[in-house]
Amino acid sequence: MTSVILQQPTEAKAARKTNRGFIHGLITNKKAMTGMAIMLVFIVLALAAPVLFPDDPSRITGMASLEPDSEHWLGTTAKGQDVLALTIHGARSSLLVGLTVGFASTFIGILVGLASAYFGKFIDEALSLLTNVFLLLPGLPLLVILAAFLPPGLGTVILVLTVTGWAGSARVLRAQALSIRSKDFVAAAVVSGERAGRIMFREILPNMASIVMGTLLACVIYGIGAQAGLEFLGLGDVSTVSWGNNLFWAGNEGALLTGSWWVFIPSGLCIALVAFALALINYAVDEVTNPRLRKIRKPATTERGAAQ
Amino acid sequence: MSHAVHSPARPDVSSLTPALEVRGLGKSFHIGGLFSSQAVRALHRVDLTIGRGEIVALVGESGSGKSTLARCVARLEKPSEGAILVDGVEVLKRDRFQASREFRSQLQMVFQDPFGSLNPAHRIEHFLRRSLTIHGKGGTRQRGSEEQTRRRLEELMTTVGLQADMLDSYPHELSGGQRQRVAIARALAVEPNVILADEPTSMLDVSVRIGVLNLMRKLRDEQGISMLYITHDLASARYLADRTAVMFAGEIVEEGESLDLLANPAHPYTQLLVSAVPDPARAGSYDPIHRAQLRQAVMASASCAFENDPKQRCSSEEPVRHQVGDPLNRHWVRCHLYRPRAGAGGHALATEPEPGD
Amino acid sequence: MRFILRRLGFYLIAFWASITLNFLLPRFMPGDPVSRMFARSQDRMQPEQLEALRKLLGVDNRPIWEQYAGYLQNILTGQMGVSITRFPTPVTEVISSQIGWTLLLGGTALVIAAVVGNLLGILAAWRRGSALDSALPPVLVFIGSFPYFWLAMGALYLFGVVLGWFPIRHAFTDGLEPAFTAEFIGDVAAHLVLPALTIVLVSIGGWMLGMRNTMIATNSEDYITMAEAKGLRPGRIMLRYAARNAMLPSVTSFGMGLGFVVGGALLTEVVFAYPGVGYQLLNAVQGLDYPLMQGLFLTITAAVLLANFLVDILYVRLDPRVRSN
Amino acid sequence: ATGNKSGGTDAAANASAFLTIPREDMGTFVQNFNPFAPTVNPMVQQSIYESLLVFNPAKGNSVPWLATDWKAADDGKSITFTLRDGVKWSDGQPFVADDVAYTFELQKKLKGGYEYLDGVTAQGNKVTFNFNKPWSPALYDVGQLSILPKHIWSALADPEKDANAKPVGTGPYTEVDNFQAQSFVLKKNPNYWQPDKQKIAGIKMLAFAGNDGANLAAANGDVDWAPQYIPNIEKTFVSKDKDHRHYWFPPTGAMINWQLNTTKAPFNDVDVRKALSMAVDRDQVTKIGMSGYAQPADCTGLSGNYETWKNTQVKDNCTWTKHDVQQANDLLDKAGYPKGPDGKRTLKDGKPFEFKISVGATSSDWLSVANVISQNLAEVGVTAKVDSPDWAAVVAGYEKGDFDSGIVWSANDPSPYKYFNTTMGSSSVKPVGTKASDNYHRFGDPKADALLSDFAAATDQSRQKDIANKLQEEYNDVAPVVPLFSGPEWGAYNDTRFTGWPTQDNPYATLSVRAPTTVLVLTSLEPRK
Amino acid sequence: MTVSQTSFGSHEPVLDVKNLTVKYIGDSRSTTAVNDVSFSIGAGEVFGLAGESGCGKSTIANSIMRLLKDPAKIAAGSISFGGKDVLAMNQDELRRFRWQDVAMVFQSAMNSLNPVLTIGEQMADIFTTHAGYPRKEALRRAAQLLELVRMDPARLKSYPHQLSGGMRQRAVIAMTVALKPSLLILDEPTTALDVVVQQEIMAQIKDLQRELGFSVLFITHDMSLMVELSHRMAVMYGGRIVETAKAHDIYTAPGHPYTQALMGAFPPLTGPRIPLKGLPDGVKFRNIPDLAGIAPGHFVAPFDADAEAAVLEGAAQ
Ligand SMILES: Nc1ncnc2c1ncn2[C@@H]1O[C@H](COP(=O)(O)OP(=O)(O)OP(=O)(O)O)[C@@H](O)[C@H]1O
Ligand SMILES: Nc1ncnc2c1ncn2[C@@H]1O[C@H](COP(=O)(O)OP(=O)(O)OP(=O)(O)O)[C@@H](O)[C@H]1O
Ligand SMILES: [Mg+2]
Ligand SMILES: [Mg+2]
Ligand code: NI
Repeated sequence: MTSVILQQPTEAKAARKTNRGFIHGLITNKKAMTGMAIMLVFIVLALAAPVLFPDDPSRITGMASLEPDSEHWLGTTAKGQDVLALTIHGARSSLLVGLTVGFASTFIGILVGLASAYFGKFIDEALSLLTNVFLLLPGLPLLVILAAFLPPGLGTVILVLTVTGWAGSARVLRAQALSIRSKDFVAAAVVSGERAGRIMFREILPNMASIVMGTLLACVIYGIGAQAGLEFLGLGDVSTVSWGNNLFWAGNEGALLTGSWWVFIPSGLCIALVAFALALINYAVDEVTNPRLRKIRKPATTERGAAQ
Repeated sequence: MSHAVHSPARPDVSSLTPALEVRGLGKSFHIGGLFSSQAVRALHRVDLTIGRGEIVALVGESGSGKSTLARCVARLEKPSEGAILVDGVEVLKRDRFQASREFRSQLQMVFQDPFGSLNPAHRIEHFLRRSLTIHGKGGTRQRGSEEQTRRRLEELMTTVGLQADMLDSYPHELSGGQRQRVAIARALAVEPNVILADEPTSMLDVSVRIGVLNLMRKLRDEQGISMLYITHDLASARYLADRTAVMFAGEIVEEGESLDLLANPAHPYTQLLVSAVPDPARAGSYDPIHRAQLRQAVMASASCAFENDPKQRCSSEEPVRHQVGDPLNRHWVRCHLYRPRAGAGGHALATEPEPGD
Repeated sequence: MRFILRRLGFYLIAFWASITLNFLLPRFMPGDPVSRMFARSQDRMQPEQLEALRKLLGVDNRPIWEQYAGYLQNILTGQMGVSITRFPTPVTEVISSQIGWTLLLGGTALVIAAVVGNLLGILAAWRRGSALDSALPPVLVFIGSFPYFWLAMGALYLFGVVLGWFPIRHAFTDGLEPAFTAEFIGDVAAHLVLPALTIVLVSIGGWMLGMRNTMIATNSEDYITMAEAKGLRPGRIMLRYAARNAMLPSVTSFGMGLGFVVGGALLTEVVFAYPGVGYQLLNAVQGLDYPLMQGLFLTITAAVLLANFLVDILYVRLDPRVRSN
Repeated sequence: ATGNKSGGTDAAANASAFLTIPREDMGTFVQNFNPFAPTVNPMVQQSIYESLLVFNPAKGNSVPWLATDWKAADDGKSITFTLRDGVKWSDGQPFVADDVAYTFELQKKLKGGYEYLDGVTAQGNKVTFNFNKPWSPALYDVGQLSILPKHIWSALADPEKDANAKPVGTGPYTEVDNFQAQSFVLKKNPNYWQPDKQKIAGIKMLAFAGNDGANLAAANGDVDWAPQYIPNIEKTFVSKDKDHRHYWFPPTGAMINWQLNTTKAPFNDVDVRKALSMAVDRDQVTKIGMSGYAQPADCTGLSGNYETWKNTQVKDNCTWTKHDVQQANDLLDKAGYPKGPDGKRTLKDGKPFEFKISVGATSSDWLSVANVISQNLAEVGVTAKVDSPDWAAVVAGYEKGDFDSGIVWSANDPSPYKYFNTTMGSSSVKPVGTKASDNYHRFGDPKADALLSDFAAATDQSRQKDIANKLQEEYNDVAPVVPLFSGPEWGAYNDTRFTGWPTQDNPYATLSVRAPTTVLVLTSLEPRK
Repeated sequence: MTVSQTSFGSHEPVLDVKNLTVKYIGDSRSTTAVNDVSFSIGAGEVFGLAGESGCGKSTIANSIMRLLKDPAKIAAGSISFGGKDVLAMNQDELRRFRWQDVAMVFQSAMNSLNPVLTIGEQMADIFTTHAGYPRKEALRRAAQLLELVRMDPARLKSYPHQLSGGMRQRAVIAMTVALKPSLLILDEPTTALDVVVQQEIMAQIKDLQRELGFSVLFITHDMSLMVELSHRMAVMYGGRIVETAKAHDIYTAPGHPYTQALMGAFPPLTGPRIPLKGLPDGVKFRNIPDLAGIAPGHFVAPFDADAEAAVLEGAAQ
């Protein structure tokens, strides 16, 4: 009994952090701050793109393959498009797709995970089977098929990535929801006469905040990366400006063969930076909610228990 | 200065419908998934009656099915067979698929773990207010009665001995005892007839346990609420409950007036249980030989204490009840010859379970 | 055993669901393989011949449920038909001619990433706060954040073209006869370095961090403290007590990964011109080559299920707890 | 795959070296040399099997190959080929007239087509093709089909399903060697009929899953012949070894048209088609979209493949294929598509002048073309949105006829008959909703119909030319499609190891590796000494 | 200050803890879990440590084994075992010290067995590490140990989850006596167990102790159990010891209000029902002073009797 008591307060604390301590923990976490700073820069640039570069970034001009100079800070592509404009405008679609995919697949994951865990029995079996089948389906061909089947456009890319992406998050969220489902407070809510929907969303969900956050971040990373991959293969919507498409065109125009590194580097680096930033935040969330993962200080004195 | 606890004059129980009656309740758990038909029998033909304003204790070893009984009655699990009567109404027939709000307002449950039964994400006020709102109590159904609701909330807090300003706290800011009081207040908010309390103090620090027990007694005395008090601590059962039932491997093996039952345990298992309670007052420590005998008696009783009593019938096939002592004590014990079917609970006694496959 | 049987039941259902999806998906795609071929050939084919070609290729015009029945029957009898884009080569032959390279590349990369990643994770967790623990994860995460093809192309140009350290294409030098000779194996290994290395680079961070985090959680388990209290040697505690338990989630991921190896590494194959089924699958999809697509899907699904099943069995060996429930 | 960068100085090494050619759209090879396969392995029709004659579009001449001579009957209803003596199959069997007759029988049986062909008769070393109507375009149709050995194929139960792993042909390099998924080698045919022209040791094909890999191999000097699209070829390929690396992109490919669905308004209006055509800056299209490798179209609609057929009169007085924003605007204004205050035009029914240009997503070059067109059209107040789903979806739209407009290839025969027939012949028009396999824009013109049937009946080359001139005039008048540019026949080579490549100065063939002319190159190359 | 205490068994204390202070250093604030605690245990003595949950009992046990992990830090005090300074031991000495000299049953003994290794392997580990036995011999020894706690030696092949809670507990107890240590630390060895099993386990420990003669540091908050078992005991509150005496003395005459509350929290099994009062919610003792003797061998931290009583009354209403 006592052992349980010992653990309980930390758990209660962790849950409380969903309200205040969690945010505070993130703010004081170096990783989280670095990640959020990078993200903020990208979001601001994406929002400001139409102001910074009011012209259509894919507008074809005569000045092909210029090296970076004072007029074109990142040079131009073989078609004479300004690379900086393409990169900054690209952030819009890449972030949009990433965030939408992230939110959509996390949302489906929450629905499936909660329903699975709350109702149990047949519904759980059925939903788990569905989840597992989607996990088993080879993702890329599904992406390719759906991308071919649906009319091109950001909507399709988002739909495709959501369809292939939700299952992973559903599995994670179900496991967590299941462990919360077995907690007494859920039974207590049932006994007090709460209805299913309310229990799922008001009682169980708030206690999954950190894992939902983690899943969301992972899904966003997946969304951005998968979109870039699809587009690089020419399976995305080629007519939008996005980082993946920038790289597709760069490859198409032989940017590496001609040594036009300035066409190839920026979009790739942006994807990496965004993914890195999100990963940092994700790890920070892990650390904040799981104090064991927190960075440990160097031992200060010799008298320390059981040093290895 | 010490005085015997005064039991309030109770109305003649037999003349009124009991607050809660359980008849022949059985529950098997199917274990394994879609492709398995294995079952564990957790409850078998359990009969239990709780009168109005009565506290009945349910004691028994770990895994004997006490919680399962409570959860079935609270309709958190679906019983495999039997009937549950609340206020004389068969609830399993009335609400076939789901417990109705009406049922919920008649019967409430307090859980073992005060740390787990309060959602850490909400303030104390939330729990009480929800209970009021769902059941339309405390003026929540009237318009503009926020004042009234507020008063009811404060009143509830006072009833369980908490300060009203704690309504704004989060559960983690409260001590275990305080939390358990909140859990009780939450049940009270519904104004139920029956409260099921599943080991409500086992997770609490020894020093605060007694306070919660006292609170439960006070509620019974003042509000006439019936209670099922589940524990495996015989001493506290004796302290709190009017009657005590002993559960063994999913069946009730002995039942009677608490003081009488503990003073004259009839079933070998009850005897074993009583002998195992640490008691500093006990002269001399425990005697292994005596224990071994007791255990033997529980595991394979070959004879029944009432075998030679012509007034009592013995059977090894069906559970027969033997009357023990004064009929006023309503103390009975199941025939020792009868053996619960294998596959039921009974972890602790079976110290050498079959090796897992 | 009951556990295994139950899993088997699940696998059968999952398998059926997957193959049914595999059947339906290609049929939802617009157009038919012949029009597609025609579009690709850009009028090098005579339009009058399209009908004959449709017949020749066996483009099925039966009602969908009849096709489905035939499909199920074919799967049960192991007939996968003839590839359309590679007509008249049977699907089995198309797949078998390339699956070896796919398995070699994917398997090598997966094993290296998982083994090295997990070892690093174990060490990092065991030496919390050491240089390894604090410096390596961010670096690996950063590398892992790059889009794979970008990293691969970068590596190809830098190490293959500019520095010339590694071959820049194919699984072995063109013209060599495959044989079990040191020369050939060495040649294959040299060709494997860049493709495998890039896959390892982007995936190793995940393995390491996953292992590190579970290991840290495991380290605070009571049985680790108990092992310490027993005065066991640190190395033994680390490997036999902590790592052995922390490994379990990794085993599951490994199983999943192993199954998906069969799907091929499309981007790697494209960048390094490495033979394999990944590009074949893309081609099949784009050429609406249902038989090949279905064959590949079937192979992948079967492999994933098989790998998972093996992992389940292994899991039973590794974690005695799952045996009883 | 270590490169042979340093190779080329050693004559002996060159003599034993294989001519290395990349194949950029096959990630892997399977051992399938069946010429009936829709996607055959490379070189099957170029170096293993040969045809009766080879048409060289670079010069516009026909080279006698397995036939030494041919003659059309006066009524135009038959052609007789005289076969070359002394030709042997690679297994040593003699090549006979029966082989030719059998090939056509098999071809008709398996693949259909040749509706005009009544029968093939073999007599001695003569083969006669009989038609059911006068049909002059047949010459190249039958003349360029790969001939198969009867003694091998007639023994097969299911000829179309045979992998033909050990092909027997009359070509110069027929012996498959060291077959791997990633590469294979074709070695000399021991029984070739021109042994003096088999100067190279063999051909090695490399598989690549995309242009990038093939381009890298070319840039790295690992291949001798690079037939794929290479971006910025001067810089990425030639500049690395100016003395040895060359390219030649003759405009002998098919005409690439912008097809406007003439069943829909406003594309049924010839003025609109011409105005839109004038709005397109073809220089920009070819320079940016096609990396400057293609040649802008003129108003004859004929690509560089038909240089000798072109009506100079028409060609020199083109109006609607010249970039002229002013005139395009005027024409649209006049035709009744006024510009609104926002600079955008409206249709006659008041809707905005908006439509889609469909291009398959994988054709990145055409996508760029469509983007340039869309940009150009914006200048005349027309909104064109580039729509790039998968090719299957695009083609499905073309076939059914519910598309707006698209960038489409066209027929590329030695004779212009097919091109004109599929752009404006009524016989090729299918109603909307019925599957069309050409003439997607669904345009038929009675005047053209009459000219076309005359052309088919004309056996005499100069008569054909006259009719072709008239067809071009008609084309110039009705503008059935908007011709954009002649598809280039890419080709680049590296002559460190082999010499004798076709060039602009010596256009005995094009640099294509998939055309009938490829065999001409294979029999002309020789190792550098 | 040091309180000189008479040990029960011999005069030579096996374990001597002096002025031990342990802190948990948190991100923002640190808690002192153990504050200036001193006690000693004689050879063959059973010393009980009682107190509410979270008062620092386990922390003391872990300090003795030097098992404290980050963020715990021993801020002051000394621990000497058989004359050796435990806090000064290096890694090798420590490894030998652990289990050979002091063995411990953890609070969560149920979880202190590695779930994926058999009981046999985990027991044999002790012998192969400390005694250098080959595996076979080690397993034979392990079988003997199981017999000692009356378990079937065939159980060596079982995994922990295949055993009931009581059996797991017994297996752990068997492990602790493997190397015949001179001190056994039992940290709430029977919580989460059924009373019946609890009783059996405790009896077993007593048997073993009688047989092997080790000293015991027995930690629990179940006063009845403690009084039944130990010779001498200490009651802790908030990191401090508030009372220490012979077990029977504390049972009959608890000195500190907290001890009184603890004693009052157990309803008796016999006699009439008497209303009991535990420690009311919200009562906290702060700034507990050092112990002072009230009788021979009976030390109590001084407290303001009137004020405490008032607080108790007030909180109880
Ligand atoms: N969900 C379930 N699935 C399968 N078996 C179960 C389930 N819940 C309980 N059981 C089994 O039913 C029996 C009774 O369990 P129950 O929890 O009612 O015991 P208990 O008397 O409350 O024990 P404790 O005192 O430990 O709380 C046990 O054998 C248990 O293993
Ligand atoms: N890792 C930790 N970090 C911070 N504080 C801790 C940690 N472990 C324990 N504490 C604190 O130290 C104090 C003493 O803990 P300890 O585990 O020694 O108590 P205990 O007396 O054994 O309690 P119980 O009876 O519940 O086992 C508690 O207040 C606890 O909150
Ligand atoms: Mg219970
Ligand atoms: Mg403790
Ligand atoms: Ni009887």
